[in-house]
Amino acid sequence: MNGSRPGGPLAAVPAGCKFGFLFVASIVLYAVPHVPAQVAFFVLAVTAVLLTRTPLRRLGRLLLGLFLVVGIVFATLVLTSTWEAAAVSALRLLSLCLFAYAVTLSTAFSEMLALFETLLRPTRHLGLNSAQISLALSMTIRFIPEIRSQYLAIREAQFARGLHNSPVAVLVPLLVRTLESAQEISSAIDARCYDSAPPARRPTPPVSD
Amino acid sequence: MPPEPANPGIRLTGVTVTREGTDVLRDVDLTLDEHRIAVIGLNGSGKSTLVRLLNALVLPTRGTVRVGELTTAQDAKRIRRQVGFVFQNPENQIVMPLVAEDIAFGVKNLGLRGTELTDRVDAVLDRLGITHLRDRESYTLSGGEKQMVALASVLVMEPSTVVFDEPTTMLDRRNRRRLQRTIDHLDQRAIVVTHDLEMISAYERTLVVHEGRIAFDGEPAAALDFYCRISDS
Amino acid sequence: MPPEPANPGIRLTGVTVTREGTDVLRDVDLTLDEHRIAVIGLNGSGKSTLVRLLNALVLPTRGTVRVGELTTAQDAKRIRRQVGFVFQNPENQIVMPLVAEDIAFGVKNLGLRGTELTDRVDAVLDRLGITHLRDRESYTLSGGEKQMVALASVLVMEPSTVVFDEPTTMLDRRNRRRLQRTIDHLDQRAIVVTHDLEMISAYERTLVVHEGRIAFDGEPAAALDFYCRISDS
Amino acid sequence: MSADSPQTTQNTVLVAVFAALIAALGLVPPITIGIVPVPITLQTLGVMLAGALLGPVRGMLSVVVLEVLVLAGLPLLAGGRGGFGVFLGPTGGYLIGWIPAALVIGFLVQHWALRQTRPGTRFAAALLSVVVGGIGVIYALGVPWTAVVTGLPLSTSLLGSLVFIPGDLLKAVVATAVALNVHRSYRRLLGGVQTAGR
Ligand SMILES: Nc1ncnc2c1ncn2[C@@H]1O[C@H](COP(=O)(O)OP(=O)(O)OP(=O)(O)O)[C@@H](O)[C@H]1O
Ligand SMILES: Nc1ncnc2c1ncn2[C@@H]1O[C@H](COP(=O)(O)OP(=O)(O)OP(=O)(O)O)[C@@H](O)[C@H]1O
Ligand SMILES: O=C(O)CCCC[C@@H]1SC[C@@H]2NC(=O)N[C@@H]21
Ligand SMILES: [Mg+2]
Ligand SMILES: [Mg+2]
Repeated sequence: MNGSRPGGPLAAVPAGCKFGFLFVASIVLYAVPHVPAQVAFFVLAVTAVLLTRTPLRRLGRLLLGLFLVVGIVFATLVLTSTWEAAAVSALRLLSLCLFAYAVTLSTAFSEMLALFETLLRPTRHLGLNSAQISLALSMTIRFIPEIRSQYLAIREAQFARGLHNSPVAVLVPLLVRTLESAQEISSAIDARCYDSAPPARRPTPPVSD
Repeated sequence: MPPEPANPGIRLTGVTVTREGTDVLRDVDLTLDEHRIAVIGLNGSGKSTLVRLLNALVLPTRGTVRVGELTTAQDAKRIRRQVGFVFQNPENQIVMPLVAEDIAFGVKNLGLRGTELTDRVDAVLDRLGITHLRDRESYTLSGGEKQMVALASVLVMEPSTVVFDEPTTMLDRRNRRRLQRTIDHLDQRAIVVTHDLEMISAYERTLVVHEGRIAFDGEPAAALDFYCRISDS
Repeated sequence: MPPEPANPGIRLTGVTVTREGTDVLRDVDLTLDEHRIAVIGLNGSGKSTLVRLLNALVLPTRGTVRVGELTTAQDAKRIRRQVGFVFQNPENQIVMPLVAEDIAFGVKNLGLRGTELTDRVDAVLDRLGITHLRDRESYTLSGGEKQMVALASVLVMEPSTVVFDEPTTMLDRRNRRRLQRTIDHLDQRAIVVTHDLEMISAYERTLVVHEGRIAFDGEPAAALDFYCRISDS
Repeated sequence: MSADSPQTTQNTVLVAVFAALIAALGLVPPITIGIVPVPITLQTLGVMLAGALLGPVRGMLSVVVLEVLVLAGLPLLAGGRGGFGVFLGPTGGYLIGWIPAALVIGFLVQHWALRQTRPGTRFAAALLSVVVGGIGVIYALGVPWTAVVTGLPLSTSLLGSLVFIPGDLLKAVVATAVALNVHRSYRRLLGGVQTAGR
């Protein structure tokens, strides 16, 4: 789903450390509003992205939108305030996003999920359960194409009935079908011995011997 | 504009449909003007693609599909009034919460209103013998009932040809036969895609689609023979 | 706890299931311990409800369902290990993005990990002859392939009984026969709900469900006779 | 209620399926116009629907699930974007705003709008709920964040967000109509809620 497997030296760094770095970097970048420092950070960020060994064409596609956004910000700020402020803002935004891309590109999706599961573990005290969360995450990926194809089937059926582009008429059957399959899917999951409440946490049933 | 003939034939000339680099359907030449036509073939052979061409749900990559004087590439909207389509899963086709609303839905798009509209809805319900479903909520219907409502919502548009893409898969024997009888009594031309080989034994013409081509075109009995050979190989 | 017998029978005693005020299933008494059992009946007669009782997807409103020494109301989880369930629409049964992940899902729920887990997944893929699908994304599978993956995901749990709720509706003749052969070769007890009357001719026992009751219980040929009478009336 | 685990499995599935729906709405390409670098996207429609159909908790969780996947790098936002960078970029505040938005919409729809018995009033109440959550809450987080991240003045960011208003109002109307229709044919969803005609 994430395209190719991440490579390069950054892939070996644990995901937790990378996210920690990102957090610190985001604070530091705001703390230092000087152009030279921002340029230095920017160079570092570019290096980090290049270290992920992402093919340049893919990188170009990913970053095109970012450059556009930064361009708009820079232009607006040059017109409304000083040249320096514009440069600092644009560089800061660029570095921050580039660092974030470097993290994303150098971390496998499964590693990322494992990290989130660890981070979410304390939430079980709030009544959430990490097995359930990771099931929801995987299932979401599984059902995106399903919803898309269901949407196409419904829209086709409506074209055939002479209806063109009415969002309500497409969304209502799409949602009803989605809700109905949700019911069937949860039966199927239960049938495969899925235990949504792990024994340790389940309220003890009234024991009738 | 000259009036269109009562039931214009459908003609495919040199039709190829390409999807993601491969030909899903290749060089199909066909004239369909029989009253009852069946289409059979293995999963993925191209049956649905073939029948979707007939009312412009799929446009040919090469070649043309003509219904009477119209071509699907140019006159999609008018062709869809003439060629109705009943899908495998009636749930996709049902749009409104109440049966009567749902059946009226397509006719409204043709501009009908008031009593003219309700008369037309009532007439089609009566004709299919499902007047009792008129005020039911569409999503609470059983599979067989949904299939009948889906058919009503197509017939109410008074098409001259009705295409069915595997209409009986969800149905039990009783509903299957009921639908079959309903199709047999239609005045319109019917083109039926099905895996239900019993259903089509009385049809005038049967096409077997195999790997994107019309591999057989003729009598049902011979077509079945041919199909069994393919599916056992 | 004493070890459970290799293939414990299933016993329903005085089972009634009520939904929204009406009895969907009424006073059912049954003992199921044949190797091959078919369930037929009209749409809405209660077939799915009946078989869903067997692995605690539906709990009886009155009466009990026992699998060996266990009752569904108390031991749902342990019963589900013994009674696997293949759903009509494989799309709703496949929950993980990759085929191998999906098949591993149930085994993980049993607590297996590591090589033990992957070995079991590989073994079942091999047994059903679908090793080539191992690393496919599940949404790219064809209907027949999805049905085989759904079956694999159930067999990998090594149940002693497998229930099939209309497993062939989406399939063409070739895939239908392939699935049928696969079911015929299962070591496990199979309980099959189907509208496909050809499929069950060799079964030991056939139940006909009608209006919430077991209206017939016996030989397939006689059951078919009975079913045809109901559906023609 | 029997063993309560079927119920929770079903909730997990509903959360996942709506997260998938929001993601699927991202397959429609976004449009960027105006003076702030934030695109017009159809995904907010999904956020509104999640809240209005699933209620506050499940609705909010489905947005959370989607955003965790985005955070993990999957390209599930409109235009195929994803990764940590998006949250730090100019649209981050809007994204975070989606979470309480679904919560607020769900709460208002479940406990207020669906209790109205007259269809007209119910529609108006539901629409207002969706507007409060889907526009008010989202903008309250999104507008200041854009200003902070880009260094643009707050007034520019606020002015820029005006271009979303027509689209967002339209989405709110669609979401309301769809949600009420679905609740009409599918009463089980927000269990225990009184709708008229029953
Ligand atoms: N939009 C599409 N993109 C890619 N491939 C497609 C598309 N539509 C159809 N195909 C492929 O074209 C082939 C024919 O599809 P079609 O749906 O016409 O088959 P069918 O004969 O109707 O099968 P079934 O019996 O399963 O309904 C299949 O291999 C299918 O995967
Ligand atoms: N949760 C439910 N709420 C209300 N009615 C229900 C529910 N589940 C089943 N029913 C009703 O119970 C009856 C039996 O349903 P069931 O699904 O068991 O039938 P079936 O024999 O499997 O039919 P089919 O051949 O269409 O699959 C139907 O009339 C159905 O409408
Ligand atoms: O895709 C993203 O990065 C998030 C985009 C956020 C867009 C905001 S949400 C409210 C407002 N309405 C829109 O259509 N777009 C903005
Ligand atoms: Mg087809
Ligand atoms: Mg059933």
